[in-house]
Amino acid sequence: AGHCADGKTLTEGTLTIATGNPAYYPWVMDDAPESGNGFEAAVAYAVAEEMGFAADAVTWVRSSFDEAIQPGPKNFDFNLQQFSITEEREKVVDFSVPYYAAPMAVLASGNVKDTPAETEALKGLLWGAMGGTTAVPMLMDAIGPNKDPLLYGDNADVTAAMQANQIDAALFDLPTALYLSAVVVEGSAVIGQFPADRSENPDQFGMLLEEGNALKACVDEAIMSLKGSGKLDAIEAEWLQQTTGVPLIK
Amino acid sequence: MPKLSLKNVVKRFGDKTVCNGISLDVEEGQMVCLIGASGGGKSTLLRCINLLENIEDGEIFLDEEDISIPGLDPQPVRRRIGMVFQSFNLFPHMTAAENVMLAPRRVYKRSRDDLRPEVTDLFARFGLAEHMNHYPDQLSGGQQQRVAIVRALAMKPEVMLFDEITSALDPQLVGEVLDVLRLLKESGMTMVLATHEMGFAREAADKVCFLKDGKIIEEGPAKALFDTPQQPETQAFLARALK
Amino acid sequence: MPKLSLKNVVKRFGDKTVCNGISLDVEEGQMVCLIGASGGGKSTLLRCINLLENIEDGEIFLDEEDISIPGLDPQPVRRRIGMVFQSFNLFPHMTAAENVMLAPRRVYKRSRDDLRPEVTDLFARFGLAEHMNHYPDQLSGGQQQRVAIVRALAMKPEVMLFDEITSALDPQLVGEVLDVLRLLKESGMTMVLATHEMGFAREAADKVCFLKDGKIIEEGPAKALFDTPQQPETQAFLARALK
Amino acid sequence: MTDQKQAAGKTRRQLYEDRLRRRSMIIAASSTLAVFLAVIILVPMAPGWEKVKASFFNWEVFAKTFPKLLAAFKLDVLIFLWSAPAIVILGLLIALARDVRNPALFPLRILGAAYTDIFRGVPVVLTVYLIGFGVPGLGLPRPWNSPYIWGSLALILTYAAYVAEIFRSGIESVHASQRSAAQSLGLSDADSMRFVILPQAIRRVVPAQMNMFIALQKDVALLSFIGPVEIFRQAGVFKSLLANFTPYVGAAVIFLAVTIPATRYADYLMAKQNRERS
Amino acid sequence: MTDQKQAAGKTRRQLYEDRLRRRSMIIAASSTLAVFLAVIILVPMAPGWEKVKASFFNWEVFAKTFPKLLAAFKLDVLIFLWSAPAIVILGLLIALARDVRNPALFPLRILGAAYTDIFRGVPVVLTVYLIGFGVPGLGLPRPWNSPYIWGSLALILTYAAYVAEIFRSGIESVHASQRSAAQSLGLSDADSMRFVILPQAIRRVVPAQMNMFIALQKDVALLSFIGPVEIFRQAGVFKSLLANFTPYVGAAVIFLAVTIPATRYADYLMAKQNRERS
Ligand SMILES: Nc1ncnc2c1ncn2[C@@H]1O[C@H](COP(=O)(O)OP(=O)(O)OP(=O)(O)O)[C@@H](O)[C@H]1O
Ligand SMILES: Nc1ncnc2c1ncn2[C@@H]1O[C@H](COP(=O)(O)OP(=O)(O)OP(=O)(O)O)[C@@H](O)[C@H]1O
Ligand SMILES: [Mg+2]
Ligand SMILES: [Mg+2]
Repeated sequence: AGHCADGKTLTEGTLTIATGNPAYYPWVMDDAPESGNGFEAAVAYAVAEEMGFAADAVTWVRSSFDEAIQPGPKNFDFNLQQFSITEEREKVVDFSVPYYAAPMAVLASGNVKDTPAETEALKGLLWGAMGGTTAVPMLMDAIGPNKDPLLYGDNADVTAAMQANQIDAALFDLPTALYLSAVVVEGSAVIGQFPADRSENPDQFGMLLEEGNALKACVDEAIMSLKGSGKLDAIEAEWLQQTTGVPLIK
Repeated sequence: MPKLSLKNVVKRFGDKTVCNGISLDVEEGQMVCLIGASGGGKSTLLRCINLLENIEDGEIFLDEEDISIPGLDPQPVRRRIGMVFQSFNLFPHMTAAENVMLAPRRVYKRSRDDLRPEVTDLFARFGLAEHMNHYPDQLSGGQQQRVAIVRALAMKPEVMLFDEITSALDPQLVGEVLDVLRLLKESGMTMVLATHEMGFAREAADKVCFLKDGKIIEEGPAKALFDTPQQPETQAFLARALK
Repeated sequence: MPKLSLKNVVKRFGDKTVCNGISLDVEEGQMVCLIGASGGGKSTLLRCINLLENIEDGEIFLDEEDISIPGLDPQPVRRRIGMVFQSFNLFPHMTAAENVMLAPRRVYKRSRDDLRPEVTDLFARFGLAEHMNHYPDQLSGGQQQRVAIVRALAMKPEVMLFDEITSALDPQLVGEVLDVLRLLKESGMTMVLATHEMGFAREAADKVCFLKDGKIIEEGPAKALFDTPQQPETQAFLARALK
Repeated sequence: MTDQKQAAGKTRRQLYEDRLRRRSMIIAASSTLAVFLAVIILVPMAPGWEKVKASFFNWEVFAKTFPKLLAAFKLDVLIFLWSAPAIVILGLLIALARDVRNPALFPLRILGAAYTDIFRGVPVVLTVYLIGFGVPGLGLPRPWNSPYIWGSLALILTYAAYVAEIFRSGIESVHASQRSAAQSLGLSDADSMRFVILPQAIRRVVPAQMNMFIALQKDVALLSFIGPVEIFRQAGVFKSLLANFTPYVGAAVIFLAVTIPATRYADYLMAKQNRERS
Repeated sequence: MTDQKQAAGKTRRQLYEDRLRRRSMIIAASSTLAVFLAVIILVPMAPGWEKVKASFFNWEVFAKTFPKLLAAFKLDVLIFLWSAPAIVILGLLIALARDVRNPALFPLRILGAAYTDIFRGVPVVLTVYLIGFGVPGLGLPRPWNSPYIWGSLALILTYAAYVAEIFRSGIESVHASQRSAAQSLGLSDADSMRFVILPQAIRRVVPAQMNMFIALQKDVALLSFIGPVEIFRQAGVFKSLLANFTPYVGAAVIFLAVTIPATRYADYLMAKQNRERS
């Protein structure tokens, strides 16, 4: 570390980190990133430390997806809220190297939780997904449902639709799917996951920075260093559930 | 047996008593004229007879049947009583002919084709033959008023109420319209007029009532009332009006 | 030198020629009456004089100044010409007094307090003293018309145009209003009236013009025109109107 | 009849109206009760009621989120308070531009028409994004690129188009003879408009404008797309976080508490004015 | 003057009007051009223009997303087409309920007032969630729990409240003497309303209702909260995936292509009717 970030942050001497409003379990616990609890909160503090910022030199702000991608200056140094790195997004903003590779998983409602984890069987279900995420192209490419999927604004709406029996299944990143199945949607189950290498664009989460931000090199360096030291794996092990029990989709 | 009979009719708007105990008998085929200064209550009284206003007290009889019973369905009564208003109240979104045919069509369920000959005839009688398909805004005041009369007559009422129907007409047309009233009278129509045409009232009316402040101050045969008014108010009014 | 002079005025609405080359001179202090059947173009002619309508052709002179030049600012002219309409056109959202004071306040920048004495006086002269603070909807037709006259007079115009201002009044008030017109005439006001009051026209007018289909068919001193009309149309009209 | 009147000290009409009033009270009370009971008894019998109740009418969630919603509502009120006057003024100007009769000012009419067409036609979201993100993105320095400023401007521009259209319909509904009467008195066009036409036009369109302002009050929420956390965004955050729709019910309660008294008061004022003038 | 007329074969008014027309054309053309040039020249000089252009007016993105947006727009059209008639009918019924004069039917008036107050006051989002998720959540079987059905119902219920209020203002603006005239002919109250009052009332509120229906067309987007992928959701998905706001511009183009001709045509119809009748 050292003084890589000197003069490159929004406010000298502090690191301004953005997350979603709200920030979801298990990425941030209790919508309180300041606590450092939750996977992304912990990663953020670890990265900050690598970059030479003490915990009290970190300021949290909230941002919506739209604010993150608007043209013009940003009010954060970097932003992490499960942004998937895609080619198109790279044209507008910068991403750090990935800090997590999330497999996509199928959350199925109680009525259909016995559906086999096979593409053919999954095609026949009524599908839902969160509109603004990479789950949508994934769903269309990898499963190609017979009926047009319904798309929603956030997790809560998807799960409400599932509870109202308007959809049978929905695609989420695996940690979210596990959480929703265990806590939110009664009787549901995670019936399968796509191996990370299954699609052409494996879903990898990166930290989002303003296009051309000089800080990118420092952030990348910090993440690489966390990866190298095994700290990142340790954080993942602490905050994200074991994901090995979910069958792979054939 | 009077065709129309008012007994002690009282009408208030809020605190203001506009008809203050009016009694009046109109025999079949009679023409009764209401005269009096502006605000005397003539228009209001006609509206009460047509059940457009609920009276507070008193009774109104048509053919000895009490039509002022609270809660009575007013529509069958209104069909038997035609009314032409001071301001014309034509329906601006319909042509003259549609204005006239609407009520017979809806109330008597007659078709347009069925009605057309007699309506055309009525229009012709009132010098409106070429205006059947004009909208009210395209007609002069005089023409509008004549359409309003035709509209009321098309319902074949037993009693007609006229509220200063000549006040917006030019003298030429006043003559024509008064001629029509004479004709109507000869055909036996029972009529009540609120009017400022003293000359006509004197010549054609069977009975004239002088209204002031919601009361009939004096009533009597036209000639008698005009020539030898008894009440000082009547004398004062006639002195001004006839000068 | 006529106060007001029309030369060959032409006014069309679309294809319809409503004034078809009208020429007329009104001398200072003269009262000119326009008579004629409904639709003859009387109201339209008055509106043209007040520049409420653009004329297609011809000229209008006020004190020898051409007021019909296209593009001329009409407001200074309109201030010098008062107009009272057939239908009253009072402003329904203002009391009678506010109706009257609006134009002097805005045009001559006079304050309400400054105006009050003379407005009160005008109201009193027209028997409206108790109605100054009533809204038009609270007034009878006759009262509304008198307020409209007061409103025009409050601007102290040099010429007054009256468009059948008595047609909605009861006979008692017609007399009063005509008295006021006589007074105005005595005070030297130049006036043009469209009227159906043949009796009044004959007695008070200096000149009478008979309009038909947008043309002045005949004009002349009142007595002469009424007693010995020259044109057959005039004779026919007067025969009906005076009967 | 007359004896009856004497007996009761009331005319038969009064008696009739008393009876009618009593009957209608009974009908009102019993029908309301019936509907009420039906909802109260039948809905909870549905198999999913417990779940729906937990999702939408969760007292615990309500109590927890309500204070924060109320705090967020302040921002709505502020934005409304500074936008509404601007909307009225701009809307009025556009309506006046569309009413211009001088042929030399014809371009103004065209501009007015183009304005209303475009700003009503373009979705508000786009206007909010384009002005709220686009204009600051052109490179404005810090205090001037605030989403509050540009977001409000987007709302103002959009709603002014709707409001202008309503004003225009009001102006056109005032009969031409009123304009004639004003002009014949020598009033300028501006004075005729200001003192004669507009007061009548505005009175006629009050209900339609109330409609617009109630809608505006709720569309203030669109500003949340570009950042400001107002009551809807706050409710949305709670909804996402708690996976529960009750916060929206809380927001609805707050809105109703404002809009119902406002509309009732406007109705009352209108009725009073009408009574006074006739 | 008269020679001049002879010379040109035109009256001086015609000459004047020709001149005026020419002048106003020049003013129109030059002022439009000036504004246009100012925008075209000045905006691109802003430091951030390139970025804003890439975010909002990206031709590549536009071309790629437009066909899909157009396809999604079909759903908007469908929802609009089945909701609009229902809204008009329900709105009219509520307006009529609020106009009832029979004291025995007084409860109907109260109900009508309560309906408009509540459905205008409650945010549409809540109505959409409550009816779109809540009602199916009560336990309806598959084809009957569709978000299309219940979402549309939520829209219908909400907009009917706004539309009813506009109808009511129209009905009240028809002068009482028209009702008197109709009644004096012996027409029933229903016929008076249907043939005399309503035709006049509806004509007067056409511009205000146009306003509402343009707004409705855009609020169909609210249905996307509960699943249906209409044009706004589609634009939002593209926005997220491509990190670019251009798809919203595409959506705006589609909306303008529909609303501008529609409003122009409505204006034209109104003007034609007015001309014909006077
Ligand atoms: N709806 C109403 N509410 C309150 N007062 C009213 C109403 N209708 C009429 N009045 C009042 O009742 C009185 C009588 O009015 P009405 O129109 O019957 O008189 P009128 O004799 O017909 O006068 P005119 O010759 O001017 O027509 C007037 O003072 C008027 O102000
Ligand atoms: N704005 C207008 N557009 C088209 N035609 C009009 C307009 N104003 C008046 N007219 C027509 O011009 C003719 C003359 O109308 P005007 O009102 O001047 O007659 P008038 O002599 O005043 O009749 P009345 O005695 O009925 O008032 C009528 O045929 C009328 O239909
Ligand atoms: Mg009367
Ligand atoms: Mg006239």
